[in-house]
Amino acid sequence: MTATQTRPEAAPMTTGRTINLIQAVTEAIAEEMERDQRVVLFGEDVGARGGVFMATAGLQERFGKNRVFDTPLSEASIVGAAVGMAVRGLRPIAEIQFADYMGPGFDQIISQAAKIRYRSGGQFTAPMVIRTPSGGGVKGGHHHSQSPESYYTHTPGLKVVMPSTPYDAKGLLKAALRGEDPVIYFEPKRLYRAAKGEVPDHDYVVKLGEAAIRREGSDLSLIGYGGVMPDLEKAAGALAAEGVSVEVIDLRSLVPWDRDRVLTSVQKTGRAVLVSEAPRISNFMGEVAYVIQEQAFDYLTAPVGQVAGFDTPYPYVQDKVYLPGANRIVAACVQALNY
Amino acid sequence: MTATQTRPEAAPMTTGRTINLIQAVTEAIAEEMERDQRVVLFGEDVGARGGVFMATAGLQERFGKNRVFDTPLSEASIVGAAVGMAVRGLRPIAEIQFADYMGPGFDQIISQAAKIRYRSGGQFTAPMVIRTPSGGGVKGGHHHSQSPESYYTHTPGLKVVMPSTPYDAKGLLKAALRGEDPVIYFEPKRLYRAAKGEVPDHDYVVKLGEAAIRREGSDLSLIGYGGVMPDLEKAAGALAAEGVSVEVIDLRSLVPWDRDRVLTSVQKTGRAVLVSEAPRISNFMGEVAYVIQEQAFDYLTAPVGQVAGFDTPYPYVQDKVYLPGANRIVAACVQALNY
Amino acid sequence: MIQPFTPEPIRFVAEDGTPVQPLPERYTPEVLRDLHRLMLQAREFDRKLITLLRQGRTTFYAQSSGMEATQVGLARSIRVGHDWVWPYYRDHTLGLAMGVPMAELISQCLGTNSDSCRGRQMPHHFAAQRQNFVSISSSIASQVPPAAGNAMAQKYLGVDEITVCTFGDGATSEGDWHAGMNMAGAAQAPALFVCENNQWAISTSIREQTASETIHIKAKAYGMPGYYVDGNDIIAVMEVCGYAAEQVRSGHGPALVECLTYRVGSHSNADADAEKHYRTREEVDAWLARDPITRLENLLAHLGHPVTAEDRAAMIAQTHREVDEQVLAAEATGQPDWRIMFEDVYADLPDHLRQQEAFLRAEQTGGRA
Amino acid sequence: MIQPFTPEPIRFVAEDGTPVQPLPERYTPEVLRDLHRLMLQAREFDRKLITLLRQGRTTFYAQSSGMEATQVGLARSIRVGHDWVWPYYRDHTLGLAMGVPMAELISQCLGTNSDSCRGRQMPHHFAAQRQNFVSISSSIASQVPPAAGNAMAQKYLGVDEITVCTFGDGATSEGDWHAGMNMAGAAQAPALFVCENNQWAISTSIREQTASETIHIKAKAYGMPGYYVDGNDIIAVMEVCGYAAEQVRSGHGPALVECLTYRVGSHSNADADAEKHYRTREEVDAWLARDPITRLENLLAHLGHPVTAEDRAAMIAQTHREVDEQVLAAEATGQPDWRIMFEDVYADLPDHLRQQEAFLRAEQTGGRA
Ligand SMILES: Cc1ncc(C[n+]2csc(CCOP(=O)(O)OP(=O)(O)O)c2C)c(N)n1
Ligand SMILES: Cc1ncc(C[n+]2csc(CCOP(=O)(O)OP(=O)(O)O)c2C)c(N)n1
Ligand SMILES: [Mg+2]
Ligand SMILES: [Mg+2]
Repeated sequence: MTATQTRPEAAPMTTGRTINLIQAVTEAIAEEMERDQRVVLFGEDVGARGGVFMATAGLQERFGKNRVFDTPLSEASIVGAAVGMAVRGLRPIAEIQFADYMGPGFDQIISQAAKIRYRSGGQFTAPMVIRTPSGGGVKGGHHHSQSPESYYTHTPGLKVVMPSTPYDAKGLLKAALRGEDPVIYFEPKRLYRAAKGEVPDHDYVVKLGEAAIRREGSDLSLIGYGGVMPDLEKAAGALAAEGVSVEVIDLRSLVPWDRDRVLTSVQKTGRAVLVSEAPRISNFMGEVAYVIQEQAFDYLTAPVGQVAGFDTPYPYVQDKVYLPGANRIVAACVQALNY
Repeated sequence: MTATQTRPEAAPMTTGRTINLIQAVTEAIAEEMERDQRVVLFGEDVGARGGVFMATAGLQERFGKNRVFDTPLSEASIVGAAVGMAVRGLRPIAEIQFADYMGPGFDQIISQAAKIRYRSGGQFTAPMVIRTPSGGGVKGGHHHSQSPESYYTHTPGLKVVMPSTPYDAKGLLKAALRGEDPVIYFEPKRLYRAAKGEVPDHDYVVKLGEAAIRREGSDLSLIGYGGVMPDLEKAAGALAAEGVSVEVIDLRSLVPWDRDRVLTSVQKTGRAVLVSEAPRISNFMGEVAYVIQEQAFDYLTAPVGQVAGFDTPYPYVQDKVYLPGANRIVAACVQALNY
Repeated sequence: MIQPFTPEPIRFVAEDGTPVQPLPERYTPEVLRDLHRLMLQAREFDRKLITLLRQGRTTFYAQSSGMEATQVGLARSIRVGHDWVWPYYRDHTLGLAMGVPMAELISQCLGTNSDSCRGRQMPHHFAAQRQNFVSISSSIASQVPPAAGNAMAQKYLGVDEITVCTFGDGATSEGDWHAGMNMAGAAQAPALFVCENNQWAISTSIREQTASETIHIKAKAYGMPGYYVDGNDIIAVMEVCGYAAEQVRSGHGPALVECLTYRVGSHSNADADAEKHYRTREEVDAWLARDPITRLENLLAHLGHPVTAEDRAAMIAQTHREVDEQVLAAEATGQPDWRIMFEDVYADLPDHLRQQEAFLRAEQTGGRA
Repeated sequence: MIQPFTPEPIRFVAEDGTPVQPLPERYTPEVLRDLHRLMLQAREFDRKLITLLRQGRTTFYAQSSGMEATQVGLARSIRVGHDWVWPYYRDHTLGLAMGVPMAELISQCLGTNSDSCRGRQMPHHFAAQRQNFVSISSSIASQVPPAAGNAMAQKYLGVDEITVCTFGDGATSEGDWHAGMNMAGAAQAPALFVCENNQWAISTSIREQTASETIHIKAKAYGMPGYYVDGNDIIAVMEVCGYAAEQVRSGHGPALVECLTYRVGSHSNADADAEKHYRTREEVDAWLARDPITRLENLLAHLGHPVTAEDRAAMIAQTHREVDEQVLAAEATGQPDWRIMFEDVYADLPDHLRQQEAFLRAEQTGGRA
């Protein structure tokens, strides 16, 4: 199997429409609510207000207050209520207003959502989705910019995804809602309106655990997910102009993640640069780097490179400096290429 | 500087006594409370009961109820109170009964303790220590066995340590209490009584950020911290019997960690195996592996190996199977040696 | 109609067994004998399991001795298999009285192959699908927000079930307790919250736990009624929990019941010797003298239906026999092997777990270097 | 003596400015004029900062318009620089009235080099060491447990300070709120908790937030007095907060004050257009008609010391001038550069941050490949 064979963008989209990432989220929710009465949506200000980013605009009007509703200001009760609803047979979508505010719901996520299937021998399960905007680039300071996904990838029992295109946003959310496990669905907020793309009119899902090759190449594998993806593509473009052929991979799904596709790519290119915006120590890319060097050691012509967030709280004024940008990515690629 | 020059065990200990790890913790607390009136100690059942592991036995009697006291059953209030006390000038030691129960205090740790210095430009700071027993091997199931340290190493603003010997337990706790930053101090509970060793009678500290070479060797660097250390030493012993010379490194301090000593060792041996008991994905050892392959790529004769916990919740019946043990570590070393 | 927020715990039967208010008709001698049998069974279950623990055949046990009236009385207010229950780790007597088979409870405590939870949790963390007795987490109060959600789902589905959620006095200090209570109140969800106030959280007394006079008063913060009941008076527990459950069931929103009782034994085996450090023998003795089983026996005697020494001995022997049989049966199924570690983490087995499983298989079956 | 748990908010001055109970002597015309000046200054500060926001010179702003009586009144119950304050993000008026220099507030909003927080937090998250006005976190209610700890430290140290902690109505639903309140109660720590109940948490009304009748009633859960005050009546706020603070200071344990007020503006700039989706214009207009500044002006008029149009205009012009000057002064200091990212993460600069700093220095100064 070559990488492109399962490339979702290759799916026929005769009647595609161009939408942005936040519209993709709204559409996915609406369509799933339409097809499954068990789907309910709640969180802080998701009702009349339509969410602080308007991801749920119009849904309360359309589906009624008993399916789309505001909650008290407590992430523990939002996540916990979702667990209880899921156990009792619903398919809840719980919105956490910002990923930075998952903290108060942390124990519900790690002790209840992640473990109830395991600890009960499958007698009770929590199929549910926690949606939350994450990542930087919006001048929000450290409580509206963080990328906490690594905490959740380190928590067995949870699945973790982060789309970077409208197509994936819609398809992954639908797949998550139709699955049987708790899924943390991170929405890269700086791409809400910036990421535009086609989605088919027909129903489709993007299976969890499959990466997408955004650009094929032979000299270096450039791997990322979420908000940094446009910068990866920009960097690859710049390098292409210099005659360097970069393969760009969007992981899309972190747990489970697509080891096969990543390893196949690195075995081909011999070089890998991993990009994320979370702080470096104990971040998810550490696992990807580890597996690459473990499984493709003999193919590597340079150390696996990383561009990540700094190990500091996310700053306010230096919002843009903190983030990996195309230039920093290019520099990391050049370093790997010149090794 | 060679590794052994700063080896703390090399310090003269003319009047050393042999104690176990939990006694080392108790002694460190008592001595620091003696020398500094600002030190107070609290948590669930630390007072009359002396803590569920008896780490604080006798301290309330000795220092009075206003310096050693039980709190309501709420980790958020325990951590939060410590932050407030620290801001107001005390040096609180907050005990969380099990590391598995840090969850309810998570937001206090990441939003308050970790960030108050940064966000206030140093106007307000939280020098404090959170002590908590962690790790498996006590047939405690997944709420008395977990190793959540990676979450905290991924949180800038926190320092994170985990001793494996009485000497380090005492010295690190004292250093943490005399420092100006919030420190998460993990106590490997299965070593509480199992780890015995000498401590000097005089006052000393173990500086945060320095690893200890437990055994010198030339064929492979075996690196761990906390509860797994006796297994590393056992594995090294077994390999020595086969003529393999293993260098055993105890990180002791995770943030900051001792890159220099680790890299020096790997540059010498060309092989590294990292051992921890936390789930694999996004664990702290991913960062160590990443740095080794990044900084010592040309020295490596085999991929960096890892023995870690499985990416499952911590089981009950399979308590011992879940943990890395000496055999599994030996196997990983053999794999690296035979690469 | 039963009043919330009474200054004193509601009581039907005095400690000497005389009714302090007329007993409703449903408490026939047969019903009372049956309650007595369940309470005695629970007490002996504790005794037997502590023996097992001493023998090293299990590793953890949290007795409910002294709290039987609360748990059995509550069980009788639940429509088993219809209502849903989010219990806490001290609720095996609640489970027994709800009809969770003793075999299930014992299998879980022993972590054998007969354990429907598959030996994954430490002893005393039960789950019983048939009875909608939801899997217990050690993390104190973490069941409260899910219980609120469970009740919200019931309201959404328009079913006439309710959700019962139990917890200790210590649990009420946790943030999650508050979050769940407030959510249930705001959603007017059909949830019955029951505090088994045994006055201690390990070594922390209720006085150190909170400055509020009582637990039930905290219901005011959530706009729900708070009932205060003598948790050692099984008639009172049944009357108050039954009434509150009916109110909840009929759409009046959630309610909180505080059952005032006492843990006469140790917190858990881990605590067995420590007790003397934090509470006096006199305090324990005073509560032993208010034993709920004795009280019911006194009532039965007062009503002319005494429990004879022989009845008692026979019931005890019967429980011992049953426990012994179930222990042997459970142990005979053996302990699950390493394979169970990778099941039920997810509904499927993702690649990384498949690889880890293969690794462990090789190791455990000797297929490694 | 002021009573807790009153069914209606305590009030001293009716909306038309007539006292409904005798005003204590300390409210001389000078004192009232000074309060009026502070409230008007705060109102104009809001206006000016919103203009700055529209000009793109800052990125976030959360007005306290309509809530000035609550914040200024509370400020007057605090011994500035002696007591400690754990505020929330809507408390700039509290800060101003406590004497935090306008230059500080503006510098923080602009993230300039003159910002003592060093441009690290989003606008409106102040900290002022001199005033013991502790750094604000966005994470709602996360200040409550630390405030309890701050007060516990004060008790431990035996000082006569108190700790004041503020929060919105929405904050009371968070688990951490409960955890902190309960801890303060159990420790009998000298903490004064003040809820600025403006009846909305973004688009969520107090009715959706909790089923409890009021916020102050929640104090019952913590064994502390709960006072209910008209938050648009600055005399009432000062009397009740002053009394409660004195009680706290004299060792009676913590207290909760609920100031009933209203947010007449948008939640923040992010919310400016959204308001119409969740609340009616009539509701806002009704509260605009109960404006706290107008009420104080009516009182002054009633007392024979009216604020003239010229006075008013002069005060407004003065505030505008001051803001303009401070904005220019702050902007003139420039924005901090990348170096500030690595400072104050820890007291020292650990190796890994030193390396990251070196990396960034090379990048930012062009020293890279
Ligand atoms: C979140 C959390 N913190 C701490 C513990 C440790 N712990 C186990 S039981 C217990 C006391 C519980 O007291 P209570 O709620 O009154 O229940 P009881 O045991 O008295 O029935 C504590 C502190 C835990 N299990 N979970
Ligand atoms: C833990 C957390 N969850 C969510 C938010 C997002 N948020 C910011 S303000 C706000 C509403 C707060 O309402 P309230 O406490 O009443 O204060 P007000 O803004 O009305 O003064 C919310 C939900 C947050 N800042 N922190
Ligand atoms: Mg208890
Ligand atoms: Mg509000």
